[in-house]
Amino acid sequence: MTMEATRYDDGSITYPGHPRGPGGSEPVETIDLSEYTAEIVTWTTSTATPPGVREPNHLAIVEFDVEGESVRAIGQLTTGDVETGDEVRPVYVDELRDPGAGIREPESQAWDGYRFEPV
Amino acid sequence: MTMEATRYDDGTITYPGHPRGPDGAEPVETIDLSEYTAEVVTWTTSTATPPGVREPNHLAIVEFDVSEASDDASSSRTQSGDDGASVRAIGQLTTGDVETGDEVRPVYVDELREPGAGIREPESQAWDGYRFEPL
Amino acid sequence: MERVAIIGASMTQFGHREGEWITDLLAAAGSDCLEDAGVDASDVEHLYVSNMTSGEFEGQTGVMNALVHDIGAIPAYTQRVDQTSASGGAGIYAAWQSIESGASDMTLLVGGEKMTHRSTAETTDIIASVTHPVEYNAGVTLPSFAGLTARHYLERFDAPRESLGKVAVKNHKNGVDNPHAQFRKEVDLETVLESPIVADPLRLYDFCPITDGSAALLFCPESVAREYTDDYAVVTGVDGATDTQVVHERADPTVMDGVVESGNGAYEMSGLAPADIDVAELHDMFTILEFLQMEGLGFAEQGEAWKRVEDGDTERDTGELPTNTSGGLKSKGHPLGASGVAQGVEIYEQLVGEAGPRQVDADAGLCCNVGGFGNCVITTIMEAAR
Amino acid sequence: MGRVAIIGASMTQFGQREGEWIQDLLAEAGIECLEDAGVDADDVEHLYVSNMASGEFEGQTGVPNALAHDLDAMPAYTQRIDQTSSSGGAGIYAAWQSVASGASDMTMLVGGEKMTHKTTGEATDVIASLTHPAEYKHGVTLPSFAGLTARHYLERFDAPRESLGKVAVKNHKNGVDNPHAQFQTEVDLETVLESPIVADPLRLYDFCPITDGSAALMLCPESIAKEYADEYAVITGIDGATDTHVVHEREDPTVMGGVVESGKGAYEMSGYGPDDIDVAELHDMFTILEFLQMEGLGFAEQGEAWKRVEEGHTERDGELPINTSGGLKSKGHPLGASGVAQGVEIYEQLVGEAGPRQVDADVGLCCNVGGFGNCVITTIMEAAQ
Repeated sequence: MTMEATRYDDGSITYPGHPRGPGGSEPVETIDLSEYTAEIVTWTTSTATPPGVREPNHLAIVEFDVEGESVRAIGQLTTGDVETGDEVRPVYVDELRDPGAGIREPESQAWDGYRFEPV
Repeated sequence: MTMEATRYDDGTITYPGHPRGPDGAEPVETIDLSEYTAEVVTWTTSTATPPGVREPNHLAIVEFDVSEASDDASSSRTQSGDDGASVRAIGQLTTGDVETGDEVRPVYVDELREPGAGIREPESQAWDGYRFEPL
Repeated sequence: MERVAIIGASMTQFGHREGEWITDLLAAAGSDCLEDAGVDASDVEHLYVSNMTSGEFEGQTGVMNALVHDIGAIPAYTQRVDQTSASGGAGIYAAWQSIESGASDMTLLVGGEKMTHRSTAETTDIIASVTHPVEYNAGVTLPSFAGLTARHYLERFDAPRESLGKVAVKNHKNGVDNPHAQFRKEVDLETVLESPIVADPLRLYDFCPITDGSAALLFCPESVAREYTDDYAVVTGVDGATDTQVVHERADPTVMDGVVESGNGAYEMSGLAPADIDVAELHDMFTILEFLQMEGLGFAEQGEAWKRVEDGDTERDTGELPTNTSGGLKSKGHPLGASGVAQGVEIYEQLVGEAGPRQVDADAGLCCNVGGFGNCVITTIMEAAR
Repeated sequence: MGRVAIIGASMTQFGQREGEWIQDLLAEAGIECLEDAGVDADDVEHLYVSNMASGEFEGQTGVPNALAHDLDAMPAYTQRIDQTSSSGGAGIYAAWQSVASGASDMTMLVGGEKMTHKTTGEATDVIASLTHPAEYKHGVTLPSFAGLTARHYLERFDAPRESLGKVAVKNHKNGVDNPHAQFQTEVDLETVLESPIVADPLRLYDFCPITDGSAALMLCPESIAKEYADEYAVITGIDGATDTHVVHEREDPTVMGGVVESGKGAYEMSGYGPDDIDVAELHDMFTILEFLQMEGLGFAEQGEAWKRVEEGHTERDGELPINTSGGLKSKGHPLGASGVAQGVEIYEQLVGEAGPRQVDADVGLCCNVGGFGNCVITTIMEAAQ
């Protein structure tokens, strides 16, 4: 398992990847963000969670620095005990939420992924 | 339980009822179709049925003649033409052994299909109703 | 006011698209269409997505916003157009309005649906969710409406059961030459007539399949079109109309008012008449629907469409009015939101001479896209321009 | 080209409408709007229905066709407009296009949603179904986006938590005078700040409720409007724009590109600037959104909307009254109805039918936000006679 971001031909990187990047640029390669650490841009603890989601659900938007190019991601936190600016690293989790409990077709997407853990 | 059709202020009748009838007419009363017989306009036996529906599912479009009810309903009778005296319905048949033109009568059924098995919110509508049985 | 032109078209492979989901399908057709037209994503001002039920099928909503992001078209205005099975045709109307009103000078329309991951019963149920509670309670499905109507038509007009089968045979034959069609094989009349009963008197081959796929068209004012291409099509007539939600409340079970009214509107706007149409795509979700549309659009008198089919008038290479040269929904498949757009793609390709082995000689084409069982209908007339 | 006028409006009671379903709600608002405008159903040429999720909530699709039948408006052309929470605003844009293009001379727009029969978790999930798979799998919800953005805003601009609470207090106060609002009760700042946490730092009273309801508007060319009404409103500016589907990919979490772009488009078309707006309805699904829209639409500099709220600038008797209807916060937020209901409020303000909520206004604006700023429509209307 990797945490794949996509680099486009104009040098920009997004997570997740899209068929076309910012300004219509074409994807050229993927980058595994799980090998990097990131900084918390902002975070929240959500207490009104949908079916199949842990309660409370700690979430953060984090920013990775990939050779000078910054790329943001959103994801669960391993703990609610964080501050904006904290450094975190991705840790792999088998199942981030119960695939069949919500409205989304279970087959239509992946359910494993990464939580962010303070370093 | 009744099989409620709606009569509008221009004498027309529809099953089911709507907030406004043909030509924007306002509803004035309901008529219980379960007390009438009807004639099969067309019918089919559906073998590819959705979740919670019996398989095969015999279905018919039938036409009721409720001119008698129109006579009784003096209030709106004046505007009621011949067209207003007939009303169509769709529903399950008790059997697939029918022909177009057969006479049928409504018979009450607790549950026409299983609520909760299909996409429709169970609370949002009724699940009992009438099947049509050849006379 | 300036006319509205179509300068590009695309469709994905229709069929069972394992592992590809609604946002994937939409993005594929969207990007292909921009390439076909030679237009940059950043030049798209409005983007309409025709889709009936991405939420019900997949639990993925907001697909129009996903598409804008996925093809790099931010901040283009976007909206989802839903008119059930006629969502694609409604999308053509919305795109036309966006140009004609001056709101947009470059509008991309992408229609799509992802369906095949569901069972036939589940899919039938999702589509049957258009029905009134009274109909839904009886377990009414769209195929059962087709059975009810076909029996009535055959009995009333003394039409042979074989005539319906011939619609399926013809459309399958046309589909052989459509590389994007779900089925590219001929079927013979015997196979159609001996296939399993689905809704008596209709059998499996009277029905279109369940399909994943996407299709796209690019619209702009005619003056802008000339900057991009010499050959393009112009939408000269488009109109939509509704009929009752409750199907049995219609005065005549064989007349679809939505077809008649939208056809009248499109003819009037274009100044053309049924006799002026050189090629037509009709919504053959069920074989009986091809008859009802031929009659509603004035291609045949009431109760006589079956004779024109028997006479070969609607055949591709020998007929007077080739109908469903694409293979129709019958062989091409019917991804709900994509179908009306794909009809437009076929007429566009016929008019600009890009239909390959399916090419017929045509200056004016018509498509008729039917939602529900005639509940909502859009008729579009296009003409070649150069 | 002639201008597009609004000649009638209606909204149903918003709230928990026990035993009434999407078709019932749409028909109720539709019939009232026809009556308000004095237009026969026969004269309606196009009928648009703004609705996000009748299939997901209720298993009832094809609601535009049901409405056309229920109003006996056949064979009027009809179509469903979905742009998630901004379906109503998108409906105004579609209705405007239908008239401006000449396709229709009488267009009715009805927006509605039936939601309260689902649990909060289920309703939250239906709305969160608009998120990208990479967001959805983490259990991201719209309220959690609001929490993330609010924390960032407060920390970055050194804004007091209380300023967000004051948006809720103001909008509840306005809602007291709206007979169709779900909540017609004032709340004090202490109640807001001590209500249960929903998405830290935001609390229950920072969020709009889950609501059933419907609202409608009638549009036609200005030349025809004069046959029906002496006083009407005219849409002089309207535009829509999108931002990223994946929310964290935006450059600045406090800037909603869709708000900025759609606002620019609407201002340019109308010839007005932010200073010309006399009354505004903003999409306060979450209190923080009122700040972001004020800034995106030029009513405040970036990071300073909270100050204008603190100064009372947006109170009903302030310089720019915002959400005189009570906003989504107290009026409720039936997804597809909300953008239409914003239009209803601005229309009523401009034609002088807002009753106890009436302010002095010649030009009004509404901003309807879909997703978390994913799709946005801004509409500018002005009074005409």
